[in-house]
Amino acid sequence: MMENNSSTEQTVRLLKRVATLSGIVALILSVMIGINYIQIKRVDPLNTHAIIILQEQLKSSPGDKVLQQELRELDLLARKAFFISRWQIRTGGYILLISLLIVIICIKWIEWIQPKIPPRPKQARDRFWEFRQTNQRWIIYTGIFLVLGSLALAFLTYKEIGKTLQEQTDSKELSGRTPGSADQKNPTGDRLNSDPSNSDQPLDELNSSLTISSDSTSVQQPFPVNSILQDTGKSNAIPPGQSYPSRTEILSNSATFRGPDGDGVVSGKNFPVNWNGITGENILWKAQFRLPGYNSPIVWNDRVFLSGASSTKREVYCFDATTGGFLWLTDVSAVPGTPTTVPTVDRETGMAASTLTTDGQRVYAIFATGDLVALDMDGKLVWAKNLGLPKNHYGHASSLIMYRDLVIVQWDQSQGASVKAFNGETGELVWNTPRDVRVSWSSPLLVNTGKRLELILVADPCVAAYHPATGKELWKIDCIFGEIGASAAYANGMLFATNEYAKTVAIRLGDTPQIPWETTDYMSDIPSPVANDKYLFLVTSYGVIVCYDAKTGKEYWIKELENNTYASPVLVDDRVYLMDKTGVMHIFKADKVFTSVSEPVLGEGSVCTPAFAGGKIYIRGDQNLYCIGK
Amino acid sequence: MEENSQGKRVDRRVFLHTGVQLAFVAGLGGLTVLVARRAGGEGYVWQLDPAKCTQCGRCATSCVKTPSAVKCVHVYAMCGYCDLCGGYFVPDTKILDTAAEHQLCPTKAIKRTFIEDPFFQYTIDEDLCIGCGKCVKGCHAFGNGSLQLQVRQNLCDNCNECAVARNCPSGAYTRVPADKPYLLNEPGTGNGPPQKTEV
Amino acid sequence: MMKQRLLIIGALILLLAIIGYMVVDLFFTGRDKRENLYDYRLSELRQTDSTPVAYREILHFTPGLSDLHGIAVDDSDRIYVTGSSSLEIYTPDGNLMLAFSLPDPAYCLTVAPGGDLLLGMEDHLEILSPEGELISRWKPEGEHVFLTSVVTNGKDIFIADAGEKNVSRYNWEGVLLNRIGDKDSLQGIPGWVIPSGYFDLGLGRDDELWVVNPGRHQLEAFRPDGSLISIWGESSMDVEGFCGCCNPTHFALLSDGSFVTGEKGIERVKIYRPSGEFNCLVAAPDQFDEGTRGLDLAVDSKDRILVLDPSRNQVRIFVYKDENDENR
Amino acid sequence: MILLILFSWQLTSAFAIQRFPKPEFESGYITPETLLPTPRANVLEVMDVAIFLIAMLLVTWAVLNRRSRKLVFWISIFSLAYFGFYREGCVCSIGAIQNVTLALFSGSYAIPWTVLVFFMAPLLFTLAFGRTFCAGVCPFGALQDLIAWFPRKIGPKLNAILGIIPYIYLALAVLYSATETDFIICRYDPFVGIFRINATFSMFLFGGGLLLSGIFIARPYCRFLCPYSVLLNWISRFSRYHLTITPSVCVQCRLCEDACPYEAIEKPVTVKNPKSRRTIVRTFMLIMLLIPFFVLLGGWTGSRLHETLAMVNGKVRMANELVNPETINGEPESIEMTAFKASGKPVSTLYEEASGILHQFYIGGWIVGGFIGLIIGGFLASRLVTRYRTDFEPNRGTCLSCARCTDYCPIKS
Repeated sequence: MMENNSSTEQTVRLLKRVATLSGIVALILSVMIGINYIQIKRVDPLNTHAIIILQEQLKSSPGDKVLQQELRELDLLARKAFFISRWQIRTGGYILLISLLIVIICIKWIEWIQPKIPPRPKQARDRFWEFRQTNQRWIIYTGIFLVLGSLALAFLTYKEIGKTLQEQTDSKELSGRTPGSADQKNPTGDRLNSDPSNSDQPLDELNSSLTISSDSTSVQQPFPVNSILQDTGKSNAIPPGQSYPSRTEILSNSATFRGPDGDGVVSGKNFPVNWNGITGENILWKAQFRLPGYNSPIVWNDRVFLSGASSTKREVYCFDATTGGFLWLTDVSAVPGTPTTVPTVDRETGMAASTLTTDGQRVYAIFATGDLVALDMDGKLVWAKNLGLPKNHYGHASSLIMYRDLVIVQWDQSQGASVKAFNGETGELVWNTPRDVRVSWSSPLLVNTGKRLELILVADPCVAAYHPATGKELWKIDCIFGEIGASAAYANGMLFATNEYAKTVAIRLGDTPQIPWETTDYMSDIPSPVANDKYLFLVTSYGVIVCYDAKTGKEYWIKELENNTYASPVLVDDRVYLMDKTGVMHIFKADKVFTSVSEPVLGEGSVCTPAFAGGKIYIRGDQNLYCIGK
Repeated sequence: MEENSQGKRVDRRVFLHTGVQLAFVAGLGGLTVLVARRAGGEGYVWQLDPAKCTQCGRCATSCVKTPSAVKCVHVYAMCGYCDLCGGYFVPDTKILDTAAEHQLCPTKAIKRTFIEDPFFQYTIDEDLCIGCGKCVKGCHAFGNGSLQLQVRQNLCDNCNECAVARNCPSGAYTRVPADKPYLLNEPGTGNGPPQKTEV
Repeated sequence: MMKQRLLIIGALILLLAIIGYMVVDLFFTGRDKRENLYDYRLSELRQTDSTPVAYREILHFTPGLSDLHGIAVDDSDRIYVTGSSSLEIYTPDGNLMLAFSLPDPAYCLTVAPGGDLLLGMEDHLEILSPEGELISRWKPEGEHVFLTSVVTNGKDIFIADAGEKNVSRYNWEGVLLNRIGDKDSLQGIPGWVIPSGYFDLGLGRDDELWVVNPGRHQLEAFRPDGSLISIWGESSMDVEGFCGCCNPTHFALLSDGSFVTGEKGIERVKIYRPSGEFNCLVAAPDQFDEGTRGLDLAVDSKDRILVLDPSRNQVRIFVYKDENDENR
Repeated sequence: MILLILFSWQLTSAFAIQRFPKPEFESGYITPETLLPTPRANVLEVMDVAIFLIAMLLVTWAVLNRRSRKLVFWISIFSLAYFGFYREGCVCSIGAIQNVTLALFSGSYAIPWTVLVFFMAPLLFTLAFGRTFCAGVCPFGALQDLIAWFPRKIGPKLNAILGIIPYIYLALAVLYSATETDFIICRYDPFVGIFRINATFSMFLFGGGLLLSGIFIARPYCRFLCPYSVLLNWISRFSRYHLTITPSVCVQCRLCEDACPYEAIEKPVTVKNPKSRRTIVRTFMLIMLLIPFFVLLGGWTGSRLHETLAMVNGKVRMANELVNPETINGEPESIEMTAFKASGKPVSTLYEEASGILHQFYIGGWIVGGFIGLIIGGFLASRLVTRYRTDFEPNRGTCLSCARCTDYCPIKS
């Protein structure tokens, strides 16, 4: 009996040892397999760097026998390595399984020959109801926790994608119904007689009406005047591909008032800091245009666009960005529905205060008459429409901005204000969101909060954000009032709005935007502020520059200029460019202390915000358009 | 009295029990009938439609099997037997030989054999093929599309939900009836002008 | 006891970690961010930045047809396009003049010097008057006839048949006069290698017949009697040669005897000098959608190059760049 | 023996007719045929079903009639070998939930009848005999049972809380298969990788981790994850002939008290509730009133969450990426997006499909949320109902009929 017992014990000890040993083997194996797995994932033998380099070398020196030999050997090696490591994983897996099986068998065996004696029952201490009570409490806590947790989750993650999608579907259907392009879907016999040069049917009426006006204003200058009926056959057909430009394209150009996003921040580098319009230093070219306007130039690749207007005529100009050569001029005076009475506008606003915008395929312009036009890159009219005479006592001044293929119009009037988006290709109204605001002269900007894109508009009484694709209002804060001319500034999650006699206010964006600080020390009625991560630069129309701490609103410095400033400051490469009314550009560091970099002169007055693109600065002076570069 | 009520309670419990049991039987039976009306005897297997395939390479990495059960299948009847084969050679090959540096396949699973001027036969060694679809892309772009990815049904475990199907970006995977387990593009449906198929 | 506790807690944490992994993987991991390990970067091949594109697109228009198959130009530069089951005629500016439906899709067409239309409809040829009335129709011999190209000099009709893999000369009555280009090692004729449904013909300045041998990536010239004049062309992915397994798919001849060629695989339209030497690009791969095939070509009297783009469903017209710059 | 039966290969020639004839080879070369090996033969599936049913019968007999843990153990080893390692875990009653749901909701999917049997048979068996399927037929259970070396108790609180997870898992699995989105049970199947000795790394890691925790917490998948266990649990409560610990009369020896590694033995409750009957009734009424509140709250939460839930669906995710491009924030274009663009499918179709799916998820969100609310409410209520019992009894819902307790019971007949 004793002996039997001890032999059982010996067997058990042996089994335990075997089990431990196999367990260790299994552990080591699984670690090894894991490492092998990661290695295969990390360094794919079939895509080895060395082989790729050799292949490149061989490409540049074809027929190199040594290189070929080397490559072939390495390739063979790599493939061998690939199949071997695969074999290793597989075999390793089997061995792992076998060793685990041994562990299991050993343990079961031990159980079999040395059955566990059921534990001696402890004295029952029947506290069932106490246990139950605590149990209940725990269950309730868990329930509450689960409910709260899921509620929080529900609120945090709700995005209303469904609605957006539905809207998208609806708007897609709409645009699908109208003949979007000039493609001849159902050619019929009667097209035989139609004008050969004109393939854009919807524009037929427009063309005839426009001809009259271009006749009456016959060509005075050696400019190639596009009066739509001329020269259409030669239009440079842009192959339809992407319907809107990429982010890099947008950033490398300047398609909007105050930089790519309309926030006064420009991303390029190496812009000149010295020039002289009188001596011609660093002035690459200088060009004239016919009609006045206070809009800023926009730049797309090799083209610069401007508009100008008199009380009766409205024109869009295009210049060659490299030479300054005049490329075309299009008279867009005769838009159907344009008011016969001239709107009364303030002298300092004019008829063409709104800056143009472009998506690289078409350029869009809006005038104080409420005429919205789209021209292709060769100046040919694509579509035009009148939005109604703006109820605006100084004249419409909000600039246009593009979101993808949508032209967005801030249409703030004294009655029936709204924000609208038109399809750039067809001119069709894609969305229209009414706004409960008074008339304003500020311009929209697009900000990327990191989570989404928001279209920001400022007008008495609120700063409001919209979903740019659908026009849905995202949030609004009533925090500003008066006749607002300055657009907002944005940097690093902070939005800044200002108006004279109201206040300067900072808004921290988020799911519920908040106002961390506001001030009434300095405010602006015309120039828009500009901000970076740390500072807010505010310029008043009477020529004071103030630098605030963007986070706290602490005032760092004040600089008083001698002249008035109407143009908005632009932040470029850690420098702020600010044009005063006399044409002196004040360039200073975007820093905690005021450090002037330089003060180049243009030689004529300017009230327009300069455009920055491709290392060159484009300035619209009172008479001339300047291109400044090294 | 006490005993009686106890007995009644037990009776009630038994009655309830049986009732619920019957309800379960009815429910399960109903479900079976509902589902069985649509039941098909044959069963399904997973297959990808080469017409939708974009050769993203995930068949090689997503399949639960290593190497993947998806292989390149050569439809010889479609093949042009080209000398300059887009599925065999790397794009910038000048010399058309079987040297390692000229082969597109990462595992060299395609064998090239000379038939007669100017024709070559290409054979897939399915033991080496990892289903990456590189040759398929080449053949599709430059050739007739005779190289196509297919789930090899003898290798496929026929998972209830195919892991490659879940990862397929172009939705090319579907359940197909087990008696028609392949979805190869037939000759004439690949490249070339659209045409009627002879039946 | 403590150890036991730890074990349970450890096991529990492991369990919760696994459940957490499931939740995160299901809801909070977006798409698979791994790039394609085995990517065959065709897009890199499509970049031909070093070679200048000597032509520019001046116009494109969309015919009212789907499945575009063929394009041709007549003496007065009218443009003929065939598609699904009709034929449309356009002015040189792309305005529709005439459209009529066809009983079958025409995969190839040509306009005879007199204005008659020759349409290759899969297995038979139809000759139509300029007004679209059927003059005659006949069927070449063979079981697998698939006509891919037809040309005529007014006297003979040459037909390329990708199904039967032959080129034949017929008279206007549909009588087979002779075969051209069948393998003949004595004459040095290599024979046709037609891996897919592309097989194009063209007539040169001296009425010699040019035929693409797509499997061999070359163009071959024959006299009407079938004797070989010359061969040129080489296979290469580079811009100088023809890529893929069956290229060029289509070609046309310019007035100076240069060749305009269209390729699939790497979509491009190029010009070769009459000697077969590469000259320039008309359209680079990036001007086409990836996967475009069947770029049929035509050249009008002003040497404008008309490209049929079935992927975009367009007729695209290219002119030499200098010409346009002068106008500016 | 059975393992030796291999796939039958049937090699068929692919195509007889071709549009463009082959090159005419002068050398007499004959074009090889494309070989298309067929899938596993149908007859073998019938065999699977037969073996499945036999195993069920056997294990039921072993549990209820023989009351032998040893027998159950050997049957489970067989099941592990056959259904696990040979059939690679894909004769799966757990996963069949999804096939049944898909067959109910999808017009195009016809469920193979074998799958229907695999789904229904265990449920019917459970209704009659309790969860004998879990004891010895399910390969997942068998595998975990085998490595439950040092089972420790985690206490009734944790047991109850973790016990909610399978309900959520089941609800989501049904939701995702009903919307034809995904088969999440298969996606997070922990053990097929081990059965196949061939799977993706994360699958291995997942299964390995579960097994590792399974050494100390017996059968973690069965108790805290398995969605099928929810159905079995419900049905088993009303089973006709359930396993009892003792075959005749309990002698109150208390030997079985710690026998169950799954904490499924209910201890005797002899002491009366110290609270007054009125308090108990009042609390009970309160809870009963709370249940509808829980259902509504859960449903509402679920409906709010429906977009997050729907993001698992590829189409919805793609549509979201297109509508809200800022969500991908400058990352390079995904392979999905490239494939979508290459497909030439119009965006509007995608949007329509996606918004349809979203609507399904909205309804599904209400149902799933309401269900989970009901479960939580039900848990709270069930805590208040106490059956007085004098003997040790298996909890019919959670008892896996593994017959361990009968081994400990000194009374054998």
